[in-house]
Amino acid sequence: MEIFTEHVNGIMIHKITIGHIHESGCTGCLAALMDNYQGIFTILDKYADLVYGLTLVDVRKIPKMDVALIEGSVCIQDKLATDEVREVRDKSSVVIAIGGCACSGNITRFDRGGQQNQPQHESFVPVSDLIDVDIFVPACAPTPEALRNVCVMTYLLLRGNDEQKALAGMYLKPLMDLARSPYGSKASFNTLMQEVINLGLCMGCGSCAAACPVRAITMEYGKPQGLRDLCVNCGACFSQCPRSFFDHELMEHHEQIMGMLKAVMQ
Amino acid sequence: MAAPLGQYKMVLFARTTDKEILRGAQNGGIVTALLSYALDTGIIDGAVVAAPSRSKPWRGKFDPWRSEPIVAMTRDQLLSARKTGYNISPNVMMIKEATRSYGLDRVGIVGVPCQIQGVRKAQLYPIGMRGVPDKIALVIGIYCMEVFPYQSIVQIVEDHGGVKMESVEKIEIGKGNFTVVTERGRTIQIPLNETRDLEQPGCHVCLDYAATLADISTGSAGSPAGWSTVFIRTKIGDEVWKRAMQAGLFETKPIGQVEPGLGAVEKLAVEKITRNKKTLEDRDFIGTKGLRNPYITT
Amino acid sequence: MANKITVGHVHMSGCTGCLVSLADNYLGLIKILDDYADLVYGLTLADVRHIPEMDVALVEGSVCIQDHESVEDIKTARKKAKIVVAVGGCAASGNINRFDRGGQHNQPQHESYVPISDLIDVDVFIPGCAPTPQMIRNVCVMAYLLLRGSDDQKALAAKYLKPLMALAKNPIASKANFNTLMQEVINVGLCMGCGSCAGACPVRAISMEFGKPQGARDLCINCGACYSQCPRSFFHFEVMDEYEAITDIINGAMK
Amino acid sequence: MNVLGKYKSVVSARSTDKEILKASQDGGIVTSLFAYALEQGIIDGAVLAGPSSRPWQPQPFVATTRAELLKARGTKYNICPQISMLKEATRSYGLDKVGIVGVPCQIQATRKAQLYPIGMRDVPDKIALVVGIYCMEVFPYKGMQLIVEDHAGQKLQSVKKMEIGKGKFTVITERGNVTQLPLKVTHKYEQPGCHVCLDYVANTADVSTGSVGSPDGWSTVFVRSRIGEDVWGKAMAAGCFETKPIDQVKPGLEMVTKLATEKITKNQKTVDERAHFGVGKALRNPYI
Repeated sequence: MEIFTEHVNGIMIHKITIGHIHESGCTGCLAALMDNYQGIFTILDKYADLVYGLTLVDVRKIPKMDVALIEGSVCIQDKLATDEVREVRDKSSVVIAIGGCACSGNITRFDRGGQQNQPQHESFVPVSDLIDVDIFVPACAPTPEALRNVCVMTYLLLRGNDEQKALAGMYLKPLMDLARSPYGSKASFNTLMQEVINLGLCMGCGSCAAACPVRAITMEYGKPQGLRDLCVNCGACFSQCPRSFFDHELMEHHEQIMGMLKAVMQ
Repeated sequence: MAAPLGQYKMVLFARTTDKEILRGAQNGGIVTALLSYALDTGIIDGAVVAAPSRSKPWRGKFDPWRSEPIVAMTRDQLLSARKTGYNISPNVMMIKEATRSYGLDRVGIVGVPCQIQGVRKAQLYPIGMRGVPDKIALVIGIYCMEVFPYQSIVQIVEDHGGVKMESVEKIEIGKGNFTVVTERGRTIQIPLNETRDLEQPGCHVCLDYAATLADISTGSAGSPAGWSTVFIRTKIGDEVWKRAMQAGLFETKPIGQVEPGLGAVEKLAVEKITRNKKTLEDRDFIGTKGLRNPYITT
Repeated sequence: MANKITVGHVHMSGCTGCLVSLADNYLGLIKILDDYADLVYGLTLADVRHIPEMDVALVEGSVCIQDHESVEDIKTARKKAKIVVAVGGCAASGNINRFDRGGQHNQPQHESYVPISDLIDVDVFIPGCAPTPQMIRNVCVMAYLLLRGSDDQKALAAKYLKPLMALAKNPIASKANFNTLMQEVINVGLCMGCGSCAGACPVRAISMEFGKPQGARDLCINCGACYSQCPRSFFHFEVMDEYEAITDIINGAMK
Repeated sequence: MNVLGKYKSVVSARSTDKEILKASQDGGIVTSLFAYALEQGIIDGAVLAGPSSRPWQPQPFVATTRAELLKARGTKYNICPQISMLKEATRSYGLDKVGIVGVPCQIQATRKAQLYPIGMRDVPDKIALVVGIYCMEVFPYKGMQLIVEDHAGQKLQSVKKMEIGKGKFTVITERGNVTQLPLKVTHKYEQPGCHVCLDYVANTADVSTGSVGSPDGWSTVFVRSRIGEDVWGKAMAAGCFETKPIDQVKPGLEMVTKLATEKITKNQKTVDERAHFGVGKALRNPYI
């Protein structure tokens, strides 16, 4: 079967239901999702119905939904937050943690409490410490393209034909493995050192330096050197590194996949 | 878990005979008296105590109610550290420093039960505490139901109590109330269930009320106003207490005679430990995956 | 004190600071070597070329995976020793070797250093850079009691070493640094601001802000002392309740 | 896993631009391809490996004019972190159509940046031309310095050109002194990250080129993707290159296949060995 077709054949019958759940985050991930501009309208027209979203949808209780995009980390001292996260896991079939806070705790790792009217809210954990998360989209803020790709691929995974399901499965597999790996939810520049450089996998390509949102990584003698006081623990460097995950079979067909993604967004 | 009040050789009510200490003391002035006696007799050559913070201004000024650990080596440093601010003072951070730049060989330390656990762990597993195990000479524990982050204290006093931090003379937690006494003598009582939420979360997993691992532990629970209930727990504690008694430092009353007695202490300890045990169990169901229990290593 | 146990000091990529720290027990070390342990292998200390059979191997330093000999050495150490103790931050959690990128003269391609628990099963961890003399002394005495002591001495030693053995099996401990302290203690609501981490930090990277540890992460050298010294990383009541008895035994053994 | 990857055509080629050929490594393919694409507006800038403060240490830079392109000629054989400039090119340089040249692992990184742009905002749609170069291994700067200064006995500043080929590491100085070292000597200084690389001829590039398989002064060029075919076709039409069919050229495609197979089998063995590196413990395999 030729799973890497450029053109998307057949009309899409019915859309998936998608919800955006806002935990302790800065809404930067939602803004990044919206930075797809017309792309969002294409997704909402053709592929997904938004059934839950802060201020976007007038729904009080979390409904049943196919895909839940969770943004932000969870304060374990805030009962509402932990109940909400547990409810999201019950109510949705695919849970996607978007952004550094939901995947690896990001800057909320540095929370110590002491903020007005809830000074004892001091412990924030990434979502995957509390519930089983299916897909990670790390980085602070996640890029619009990454979110678009994951949304489209999840749609294909749930509603596509067999070839599209296989392609989507293959594309999403590394992000799913990241969600279950021991280092996925603790990613920071240290992970890049511990899991790539110290294991003799680094070849000095510079992807981490480019991916770092706070420009904490410079390349010294061809190897990444991180300013750890700048590092915000978002995990972009580790996930962007071609030696953290890399599926040769998928990457060889990069052209067709890019073409298909463009076609899908027309 | 051993008995809620832990092992002890002796327990009694006591109050210091040193009027100057008694005047500013929280209860019986036991800690300050013991430490200043130990300093004079050379049992310790310095003590880590919680004193009003001098190094870190907040909102532009040094709030005396914000405590910070210091290494006290003179009597008046000890006197400056008498009041309990009920907010976090990370005393254990100074025990290695005391043996380093302060050059002490016999270090005394005062701490709440979790800090005493920290000290004992530093003695048994001195992973980062070089030279500390043999230099801890006297460990005094104080009873503790919970501790508040400093901002919580500010919020309780100023928002719930409606009083400026600067005007506070004394803070006391007891008999179900968070009592704030101002300089002009006004007392405001805030029910504890109102401040329950603002407690430090780390305290909700603590299974020790009366500092069971200290040499000597003391607190107001169970004793009449102005007195303290004192547990003598270890050999060192016993020796130091005997010498202090011979020097006429304390007047004491046997435990049986005075209400409300040891039963009150036990009740508080059992209440705290059962409540915190329940929190520990709840942590297993906070999500579908449990949060780590520090007392069981995977 | 029945017959002595055999101890070896295996030196991988480290600065010999751990060996110096062991020696900083001064007369304590002499006492251990007189009554409890024979040093059967040690760089410059014992004239032995190949690693012999031994009861306890104190391994210092991390392993460069590009250096074939050191990988073989660590494998032989595992085969030849009953108990392998990872002494110091390098062996336990990679310490400053985590920052190695190679480029050093005559072997510039030696650039990847892993703690020994990434390559072999380690029995006991002694984190910290440098590990304190008292910590190594305690582990040596307890190892002796475990192997040669009476039944209740064996039980006590096993109880004392249990958390350090759990550390050795805990994948988090082999990657410990200030981030771990945040992720494993503060973020899961266990920190009570006692200050043990600030006290334990060898480079004074941790200050207590508002009663909570604040780490200068650029100073942090990944030694893991803060995480393991924290009473909320491991804390066994059945050991800590008998702290007086245990300290008496150790001091007694050192007399 | 065919070792040469998918390609639409392969040919032996040389640039017709004399100025480029003066200091190019082999056929001057990369520089003249980018020069042509720049002129035609196919790209408005390219991430290349240019000079830096230290002799023979490359530094990635964004070239937007022909003059800057010429500065980046000649292979440096040590690490140049190209991708670190990839996002920057779309940011402070404001490019919309970015060209990039890189060794196979850097091409893999570029494709990953396009497919999984986790930290690469706006990059996927702005990559216009990806040119790969053949690569057997790369040396860290200090390793290369050691080879040149200790083994070859030359001052790094005095070196005019370096070449690896026919089992030799050749160092040519400004005054024309040629020193040749057997490749065996340099193996230990190779960057460890290269020993797990399973791609010799940049299988996922638009166009990939290298000296192997073509006579001296010529390069073997693979045209792989639709974009590659389009740009190469236009460049050929504009007379930028003179070409010879690959089967009429010595040593031809078999040499490329031989070297590719040799590299990939050697590295695949290393990847497998890492699976049981310790005693019952494995080193992480990045490809699973």
